Amino acid sequence: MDFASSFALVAPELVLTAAGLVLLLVVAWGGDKLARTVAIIAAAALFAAGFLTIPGLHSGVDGPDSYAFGTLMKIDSFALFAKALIYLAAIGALMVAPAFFASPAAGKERGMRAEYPVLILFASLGMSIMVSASDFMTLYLGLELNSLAAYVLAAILREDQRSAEAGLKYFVLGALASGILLYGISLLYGFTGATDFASVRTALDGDLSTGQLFGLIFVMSGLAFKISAVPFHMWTPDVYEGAPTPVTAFFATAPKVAAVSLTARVVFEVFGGQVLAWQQIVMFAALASIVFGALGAIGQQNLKRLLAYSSINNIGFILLGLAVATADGASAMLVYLFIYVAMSIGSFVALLMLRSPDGDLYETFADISGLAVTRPAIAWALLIQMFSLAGIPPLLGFYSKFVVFQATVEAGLVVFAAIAIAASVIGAFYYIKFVKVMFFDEPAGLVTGKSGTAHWVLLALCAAIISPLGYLLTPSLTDLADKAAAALFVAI
Amino acid sequence: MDFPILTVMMLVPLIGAVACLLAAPAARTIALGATLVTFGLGIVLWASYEIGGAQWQFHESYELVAGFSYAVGIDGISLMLIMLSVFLMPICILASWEAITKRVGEYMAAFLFMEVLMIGTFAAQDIFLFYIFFEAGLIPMYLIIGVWGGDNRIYASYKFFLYTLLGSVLMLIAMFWMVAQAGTSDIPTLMQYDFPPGAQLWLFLAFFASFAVKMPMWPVHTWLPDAHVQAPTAGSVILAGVLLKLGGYGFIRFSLPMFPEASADLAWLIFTLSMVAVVYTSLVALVQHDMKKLIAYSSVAHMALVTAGLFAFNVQGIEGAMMIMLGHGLVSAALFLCVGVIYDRLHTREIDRYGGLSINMPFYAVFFLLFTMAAVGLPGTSNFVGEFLALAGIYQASSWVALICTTGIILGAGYMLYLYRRVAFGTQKNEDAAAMPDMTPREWAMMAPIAAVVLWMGVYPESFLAPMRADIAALDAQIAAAAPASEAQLAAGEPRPEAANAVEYESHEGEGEH
Amino acid sequence: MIQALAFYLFAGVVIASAVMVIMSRNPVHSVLWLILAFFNAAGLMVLVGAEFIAMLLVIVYVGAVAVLFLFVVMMLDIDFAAMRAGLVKNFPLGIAIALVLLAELLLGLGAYGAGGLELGTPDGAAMTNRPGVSNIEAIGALLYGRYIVLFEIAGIILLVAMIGAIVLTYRGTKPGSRSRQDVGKQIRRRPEEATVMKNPEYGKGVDL
Amino acid sequence: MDPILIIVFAPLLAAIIAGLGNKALGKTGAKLVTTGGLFLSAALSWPIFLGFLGGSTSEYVVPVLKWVQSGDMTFDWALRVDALTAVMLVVINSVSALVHLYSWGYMEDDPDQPRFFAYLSLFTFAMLMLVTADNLVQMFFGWEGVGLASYLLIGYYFRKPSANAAAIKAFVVNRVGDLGFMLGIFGTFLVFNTTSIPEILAAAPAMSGSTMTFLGMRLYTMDILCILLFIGAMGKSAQLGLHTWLPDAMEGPTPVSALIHAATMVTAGVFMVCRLSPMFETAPTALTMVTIVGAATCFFAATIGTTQWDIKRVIAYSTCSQLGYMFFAAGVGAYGVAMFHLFTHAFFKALLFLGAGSVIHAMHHEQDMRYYGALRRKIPVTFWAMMAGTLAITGVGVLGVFGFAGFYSKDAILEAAWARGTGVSQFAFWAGAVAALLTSFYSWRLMFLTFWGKPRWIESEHIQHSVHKTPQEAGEDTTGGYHPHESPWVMLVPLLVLTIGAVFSGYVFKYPFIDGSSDAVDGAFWAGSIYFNENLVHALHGVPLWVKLTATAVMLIGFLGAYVAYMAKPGIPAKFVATFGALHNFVYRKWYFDELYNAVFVKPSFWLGRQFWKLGDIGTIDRFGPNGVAALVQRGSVAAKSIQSGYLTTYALIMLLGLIAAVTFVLL
Amino acid sequence: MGPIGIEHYLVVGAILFVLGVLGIFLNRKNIIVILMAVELILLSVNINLVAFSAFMQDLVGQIFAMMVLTVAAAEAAIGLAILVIYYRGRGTIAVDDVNRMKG
Repeated sequence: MDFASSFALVAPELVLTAAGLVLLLVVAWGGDKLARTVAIIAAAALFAAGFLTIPGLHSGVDGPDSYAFGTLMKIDSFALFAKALIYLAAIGALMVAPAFFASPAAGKERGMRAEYPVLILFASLGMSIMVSASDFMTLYLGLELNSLAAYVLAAILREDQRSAEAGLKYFVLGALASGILLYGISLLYGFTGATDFASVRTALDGDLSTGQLFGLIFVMSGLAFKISAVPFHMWTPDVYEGAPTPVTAFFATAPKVAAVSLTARVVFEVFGGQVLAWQQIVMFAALASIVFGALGAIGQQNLKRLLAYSSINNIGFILLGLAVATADGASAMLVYLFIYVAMSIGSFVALLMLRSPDGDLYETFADISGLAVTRPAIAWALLIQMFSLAGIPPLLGFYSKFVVFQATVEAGLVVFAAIAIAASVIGAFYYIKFVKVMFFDEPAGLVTGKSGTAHWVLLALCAAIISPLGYLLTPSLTDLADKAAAALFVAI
Repeated sequence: MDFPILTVMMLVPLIGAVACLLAAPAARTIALGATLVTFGLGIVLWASYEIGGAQWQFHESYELVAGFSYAVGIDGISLMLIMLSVFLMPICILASWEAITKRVGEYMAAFLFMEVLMIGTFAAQDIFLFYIFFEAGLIPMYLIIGVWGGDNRIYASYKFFLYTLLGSVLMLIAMFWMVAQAGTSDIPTLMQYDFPPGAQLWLFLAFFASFAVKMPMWPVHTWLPDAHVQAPTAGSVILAGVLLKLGGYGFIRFSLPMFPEASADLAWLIFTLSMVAVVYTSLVALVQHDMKKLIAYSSVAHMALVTAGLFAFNVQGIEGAMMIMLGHGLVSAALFLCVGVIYDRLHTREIDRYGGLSINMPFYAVFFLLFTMAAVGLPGTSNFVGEFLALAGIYQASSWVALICTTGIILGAGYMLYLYRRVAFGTQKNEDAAAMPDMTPREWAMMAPIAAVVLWMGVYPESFLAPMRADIAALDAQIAAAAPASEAQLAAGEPRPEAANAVEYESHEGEGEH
Repeated sequence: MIQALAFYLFAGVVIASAVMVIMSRNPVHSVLWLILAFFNAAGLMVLVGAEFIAMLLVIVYVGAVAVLFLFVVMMLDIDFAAMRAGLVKNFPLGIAIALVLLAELLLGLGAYGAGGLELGTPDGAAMTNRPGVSNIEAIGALLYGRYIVLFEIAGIILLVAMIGAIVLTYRGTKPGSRSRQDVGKQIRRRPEEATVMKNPEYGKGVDL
Repeated sequence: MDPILIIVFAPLLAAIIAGLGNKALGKTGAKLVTTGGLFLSAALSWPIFLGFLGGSTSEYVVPVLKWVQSGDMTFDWALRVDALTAVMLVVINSVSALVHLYSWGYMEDDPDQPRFFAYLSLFTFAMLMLVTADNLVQMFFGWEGVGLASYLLIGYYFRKPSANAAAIKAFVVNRVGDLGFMLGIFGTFLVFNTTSIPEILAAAPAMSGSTMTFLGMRLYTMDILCILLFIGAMGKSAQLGLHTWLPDAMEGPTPVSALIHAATMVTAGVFMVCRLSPMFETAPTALTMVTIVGAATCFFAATIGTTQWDIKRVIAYSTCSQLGYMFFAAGVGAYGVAMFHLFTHAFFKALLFLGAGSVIHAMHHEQDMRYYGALRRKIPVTFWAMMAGTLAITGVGVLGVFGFAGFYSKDAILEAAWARGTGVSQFAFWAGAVAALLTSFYSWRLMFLTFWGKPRWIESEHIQHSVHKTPQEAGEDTTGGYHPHESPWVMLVPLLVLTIGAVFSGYVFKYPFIDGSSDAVDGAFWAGSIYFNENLVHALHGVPLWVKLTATAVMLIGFLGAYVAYMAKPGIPAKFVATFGALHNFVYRKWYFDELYNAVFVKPSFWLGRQFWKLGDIGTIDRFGPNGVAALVQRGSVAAKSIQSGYLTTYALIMLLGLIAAVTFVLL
Repeated sequence: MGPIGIEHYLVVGAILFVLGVLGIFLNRKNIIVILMAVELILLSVNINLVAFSAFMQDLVGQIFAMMVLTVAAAEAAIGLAILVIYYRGRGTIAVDDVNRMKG
C-alpha cells in the first residue's frame, strides 16, 4: 500500500484532523475565551481543505488513480465536488455562530462553546470520509463520525429544552437508522462476500437474490434517513426547529450534501447494475418528499420549521435527479445541491439577522411582518431566497430545477417530471407566503437589531449567487458537476 | 446591426430599477426617464426594423448559461408587442405618479423590472430564455398586486401567482421534451421542426395549459377579475395591456407553428372554449358593480376572440388576433386608466357611486367615451380592425363559431355602454363625485397618446400590419397543410339564367302618365 | 449435537432476555437483561469461532456500555412507579408491523435453507483459518494493516464521543466555588491564619 | 382637390373643430363652423347630382388612404361617386345643412351647443362615408359611425334616464343588425375573396347557382349572403323585429330626429339594398324576405302610428312605415322607385319633424298632442309647412296633373308591387294600400289634433310650469294664458326650403328616378349604379287604372276617417277604445314588442349573467377550481402535520412502515 | 435438531433486530430503554456479521463487527449524555413527554 499517494489524496481530511486535534488542545487549555479564535482557525482550516480540493476538481480525477488506502476510499472528482461544498457550508455555519451564541437566544449560558468549531470540524471530517467512502466500513464510520458530532451539536444549547429535545430525537432516530443501515450492510456482506463497493457490485451482477435485495433496501432506507427523504424525514422538522439556528443551517446544508453524495455513490457504484431495483423506490421517495415537504410547510408559523419542510421538499427534487440514473441526472443533482446550499445558507443567515435591539432572535411569521419596511435589505434578500426556493425564474433556484427536470425528461420519465413539477406549485404557496408576510402585511417593527459584518457578507454573497448574476456561474458549475458525475460512471 | 439595441432596451429599465431601489426619493423621475428612454429606443427599433427583410432581425446571441443561451431577436410580431409594452410603460409610471405614496422606490423598480421581462419575453429567441422571462413576470406582478393592491389583495395575489405558475410549469416539461427531441433550444429552428403527431397532442396540451391561463381562457379565467380589481391602476394597465398578450403570443410563437397538427385537431376545443367565453363572460360583465371587474371580464371576452381567430388557421384570423391584442392592449389599458382617474378622486370602484360625470368632467367623459367605443369595436378605432379580421377569419373556418363570437359585439356594446351610462351619464347622485375636478395635465399626458394611437390604429392600421405581414404569411404557409377544411364547403352550381325580379315585357296600350 | 444444543440455548436466552429488555418495567432490570443478552450473544459467537469478538463484546458491552447505562439509570433517580403507564396507543399496529417485518425477514432469509440464497464468495484475502495463525493474530494483522485507516477513524469517533459527552454534561466550576481545590493556597496556609486562640468565659461562648 | 373630398371631410373637420374647440370656440363659433361646413358640402353636392342628372358626369372613385390589407382581404379608404351616391349626397347634405341651420333656433337655450353641432356634423360625415363607400367595410364604417352619432344624439340630454336608455337601446339593437351585416361581409369575402362592391356585384351572377353550408344548413350562397346583409339593413332601417329602437330614439332633440331618424340614417338600409341590388337580384329567397319584411313593417308601423299621442312618435312610426314601403319596392325589384321614395321622403319627413319641432318649441317642449289644439293661427308658418308635409306624405295629387312628393313615389311603389305580379308582391301591394290608408288617417289625426279644435294646453305640465297655473286655477281658459310663439326665422327658413322639396321633388324628379331618364326608359340616370329593371318599369306604367287610383282612394278614406273621428264627432276614438280595448291596447302598446324583448332577451341576459357570475364563476369554477384545490391542499397539510405528532414512537413507526413498504414493494 | 447453519444465526439476528425495533416504537415509558433497544439492534447486526464471517471464512466481517462495537460504545456515551441534559432540563425521561415540538 502506497501510503504516500494515499495521504496526498486525503490531504483535506488530514488538514481537518490535524486542525481538529490541535484546536482541541487549545480549547482544553484556553477554554471558552478563545472560542472566537478557534472558530476563525477552524474556518481557515476548512478553507484550506477546500482549497486542496480544487486541483483535483478541475482535472476531473476518476478511475483507479483515485483510490486511497486500498479500496477503502475513493477520492474522485465527485467526492471532491461534494467536499468543497461541505466545507463551504461548514464555513458558513462557523461564520454565523458567534453572534448567535452571544445572543439571549442561546439561553443562560451566553457565549459560544469553544468545542463548537471543533465539533463542526470533526463533523466535516466525517462527511469528507462519507463522500469518499468506497467501502461499507468507511461509509459507516464516516457516517457515524458525522452523526455523533451532529447529535452533540443539536443539543449543544443544553440549557435549552428544545435543543435537548432536538438532540434526543435526532439521536434516537439516527441510531435506529444506522441500525437499519448496518443490518442492510451485514446482509450485503453476507450475500456478496465483500464490503468494498467494487466487489459488491461485481457480486451483485445478474439477478438479485432475496438477501441481496433486502440488503439493498435496508441500506437505502438507512441513507434515506440521513438525507431526510420521505418517509424517513420525520425527525427533520423537530430537529431543525429545536437545534440552535447556526446548527440548523449546518444541518440543512453540509450533511445533506454528504448524504446525497454518498447515496449517489452507493446507488451508482454499488447498485449501478441494478437500476430497476431501486429506481422506482427512489422516484417514489422523491415525489413523496416533494409533496409532503410542501404540505407540511403550509401553515407553519415557525420559520425554522418551515425551512425544515422546505429542505425536505428540495430533497425531493434532488432525489429526482438521482432517480433518473443517468450521468446527466447525477450532474443535475450536484448542480441542484450547490444552488440549494447557497439558498439554504442565505435563508438561515437572513433568519439569524432578525434580531431585536438586545439581540433576541425572531423566528415566527408574526415577527417578520412588514419586514420590507423596517429592514428592506434583509427582506429583499429573503425575497430572493424564497422565490428562488420556489423555483421562479430568473433566480438561480429555477436553474436548479431546470437541470433536474431536463435530465428527468431526457431520460424519458416525463410523467414523473410532470407530477413533480405540478407538486412544486404547492411548494410555491408557502414561499410566497413568506414574501407576503414581509411585504404585504403591516410592519410589526420588531426587528431592529444590528447584524455583524459576517452576516452581511454571507447574505450578500448568497443573494448574489442566487440572483440572475448566478447564471454566469452556470457554465463552470455545470462543467464541474459533469466531471464529477462522470467520475461516478467511470466504473461502468 | 451591430448596436445591441434589444439588450440595451432591457438594460435601461434594469438600471433604472436598481436606481429606483437605491434612490427612492427620486424614483418617480428615474422611472419616467428610464421608460421614456426605452420608449425612444423602441421607436428607433421600429424605425430601423426592415419590413420585408430577414425574418429575424436584431439578432444577438451569447452563450452565458449552461443549457441554453442568451439569444434575442425579433420579428414583426415581437416588434409590435414590444412597442406596445414600451409605449404603455411611461403611461403606467404617470398613472402611479400621485396614486402611489408608499414605498415608491420599490414600486417603480417592480414596474421597471416588469418592463425588462416583457421586452425579454417578446424578444427571446431561446425557448428557455422565453420561459424565464415569461415566468419571471410573476414576481414583480405578485408584489405589485400584493403590496400596493386593494383590500383583498392577498387572495388576489396568491390566486394570480399560483394559477399562472401551475399553468406554466407543465409547459416547461414539454419544452424539455422538445429540446431533447429536436436537439436545440433555438426558437426559429424549433418552429421549423416537425414533431411527431402523436407527441404533438401532449406538447400542445402542456403549452395550452400555460397560455390558456395567461390569456385567460374560460374556464381558467377567474384569477383575472380578482387580480384586476385588487391591483393598483398601473398594475391593471400592465396586466391587461401586456401580460394577457403573452398567452396569445405564445400561441402564435409556439403552439401553432410547432404543433400544427395538434392545433388543428384541437381547434374545436379552442373554438368551444372561446365561444363559451364570449357569451359567458360578456353576460357576467353585464351584471358587475365594480368597474374594474367589468372591464376584466370584458378582457376575457376579447381574448376569446383572439384564440378563436388564431385557430381559424388563416391569415385574417391570425392578423386579426394580433390586431385585437394590440388594440385591446391599448384600449383596456386606457379603460383601466379611466377607472384609475376617478378612483384616485373618490377611492371607490363601485359603479353606483358615480354618475353624471359628463357634467363636471367633460374631457374625461370624452376620453372615456372614445375608449368605450373602441372597446365596443367601433370602426375607426383600433379594436375594430382586429375584431373584423379575426371574425372574418373565423367565419372561413366555421359559421357557427363566427355567429356566436360575433354576438360578442352585441353584448360588448351592451355592457360597455351600460357602464358608460351609469358612470358618465345620468344625474349627479353623489356630491363627492359631482365635485371631482376634470383631468389634470398629467392625466392628459396619459390619455391623449393612447387615444391618438387608438385612432391611428383604426384609421391606418397598415403601420402595424405591415411589419407582421411577412411573418404571419410565413406562419400561415407553414400551418396551411394542417388546416382543417372550411366548414362552408362552397360548391359551384349552374348560375341562374336571369335576375330574380325579371319580368316579361308586356306592352300595354294604356301606358302613359301616372 | 452439543453444538446445536448450545446454539439453541444461547439463542433462546438471547431472544428471551431481549424480550425482557424491552418489556421490563424497571430500567434497572432492563439493563441487567441486556447484560444477559450480551453474554449469550458472546456465547453464540464463540460457537462459530469468533472468540476475540465474543471477548470484546463482553468487555466492551458488559464492562463499559452496560455499566454506563446502569450508572445513568441510577443517577437520574427516576420515579419508576410513576412511569407504569399502559400500552402504547398504536400498540396493535406496531406489533402487526413488527411481525410483518419479521415474517418478511424470515421468509427472505429462511429461503437460504431451501437453497434459495447463496453466501457470497470472499476474495480470500482475509481468510479466517489460515494455518498457524490464531483468530486474534489474523484480526490484528488486518486491523493494523489493511484497515489501519478505519482504526484511526474509529479512534476519532471515540474522541468525538468523549468531547460530546463532556461538552454536554460537564458543567465546569464556577470561580469561587468551594469544590475547587487550590493546592498552592492550601500549602501556603499557616497555622496562625487558620486558628485563633480564644479563652472564653464560662457560659458565654465564643463570638466567631 | 376633388370636390367629393371636401364634401365628405368638411363635416368631419367641422365636427373636430367644434368638438375639441368646444368652450374655447364658443357657441357661435361652433355653430358657424359646422353649419358653414355643411352648407359648403351641400353646395358642392348639388352640382354632382345635377351632373348625373344631366348625364354629364360618370362614376368615379377617389382613393384616400390605405386601410387594411390582410392576406387576400384588402380594403382601403376610398370615395365612390356615382348616381346612387349623388342622390344620397344631396339628400344628406341638404337636409343636414338645413337641420344645422334650424338647430340655431331650436337649440338656442341649450348650454352644450358646440357638442350638439359637433355630433351633428360627425353624423353627417359618417353618413357620407357610408354612401360613398367603395367596399363593404367602409360602408360598415359609416354604418357604425352613424350608429355612434345616433347614440350620442339620442343620449344628448344625458341627464335624462330615458334618453340614456333609448341611446343604448338604439345602439344595441342596431348591433344586432350589424351582426348580420358583419356575417354577410365575412360570407361575401369567403365567397368572392374581396370586399370591393363593384367586384362583388360583377361576380355575383356567376355564383347564383352555388350552394354553401351555413350553421349546418345547405343553402344557396347568394341567399345566405343577401339575407345576412339584409338583417343589417333591417337594424339600421328599423324594420319589423329590429324597429323597437326608433320610437325611443325620439328622446333626442327634434332636429336630430329630422336628420337621422327620418331623412338619412334610417334610409341607410334601403341604400344598401339598392347599392347591392345586382347581388340581391341573384338571391330570390332573400328578395322575397325583403318584400315581406318591408310590407309587414309598412303595415305594422302604420297601425301603431294611429294610436300614439306623442307627436314625434307618430312621425317616427310613420317613418318606420315609409321605410317599409321602400324595402318592398326594392324587394320587388323597383330599386329606382325605392330610391325615389327615399328621396322624396327625406324632404317631407324632415319637414314634418322640423315642423313638429317648431310646434314643440312653440308649446314649451310639450310633445303630447292631447295638450295641443287650435295652433293653426298661433303658428301659421309652421302650420302651412306641416300641411305641405302632410299632403306630401299622404300622397295627395291628381293623376296626370300634379301631386305632392309622396304622390309620385308612393304610388309608384304600389304600382311596382302590383306589376311585379307574384304572390308576395300582391301581398305587398295590399299591405301597402292599407298602410296608405292608415298613413292618411294618422297624418290627418296629427294635423287635426294639433292645429284644429280647442286649445287643451293647460293640461300639459310643461305649460303649467310655464304659466305657473294649475288647470283648476286656469278655469275656463284652457289656454291657461299661454301664448305660443312662432319660431324664429332660422327655424322657419329650413321649413320653407323643405316645403318646396315636399311639394315639388316628386313632380320634378319622377322621370330620372323611376324611368331612369326624362325622355327614354333606359336607366341612363342610374348608369348601372343600381340594378335597373327596365321591364318592370314598363310594367309599372302599364298597370290597370284602378291600381293607380287605389292610393288616392285610400288616402281619401283615411282623411275622411280622421276628419270624422277628430273633427266631426270627437267622441268616436274614446268609444272605439272602450269597445275594442284589447285591440287598442295591443296597438297602443306597440304590439308588445318591447315587453316581449324585455322578457326574452334583456331580463334573461341579466339573469344569466348573474347566474354565470354567482353560480358559475364563484359557485363552480372558483369553488372547485382554485379554492377547491387550495382547500384540498390545506386539508392535506393538516393531515401531514397531524402525522408529525412530535412522538418519537410515531416517527419510528413511520420509518419502519416505509421500510416495510419498500421491502414489500421489491418482494412483490 | 439438524446441523446449525448460517440460517439459524440469521434468524436469531432477525428476531433481535425486530425486537430492537419494537423496543423503540412500542416504548412510552422511558428513553433509556430505547437506547437499550438500539444496542439490541447493533447486537443483531454483530451476530449477523460474525456469523457471515465465520461461515464464509472471511475475517472482514469480524473487523466490521469490531468497528460496530466501537461505534456502539461511542453512541451509547453520546446518547446517555444527551439523555442526561434532557433530564436536567425537563425532569422526566418519559417518551411521551418528548413532544414539545410537533406539527
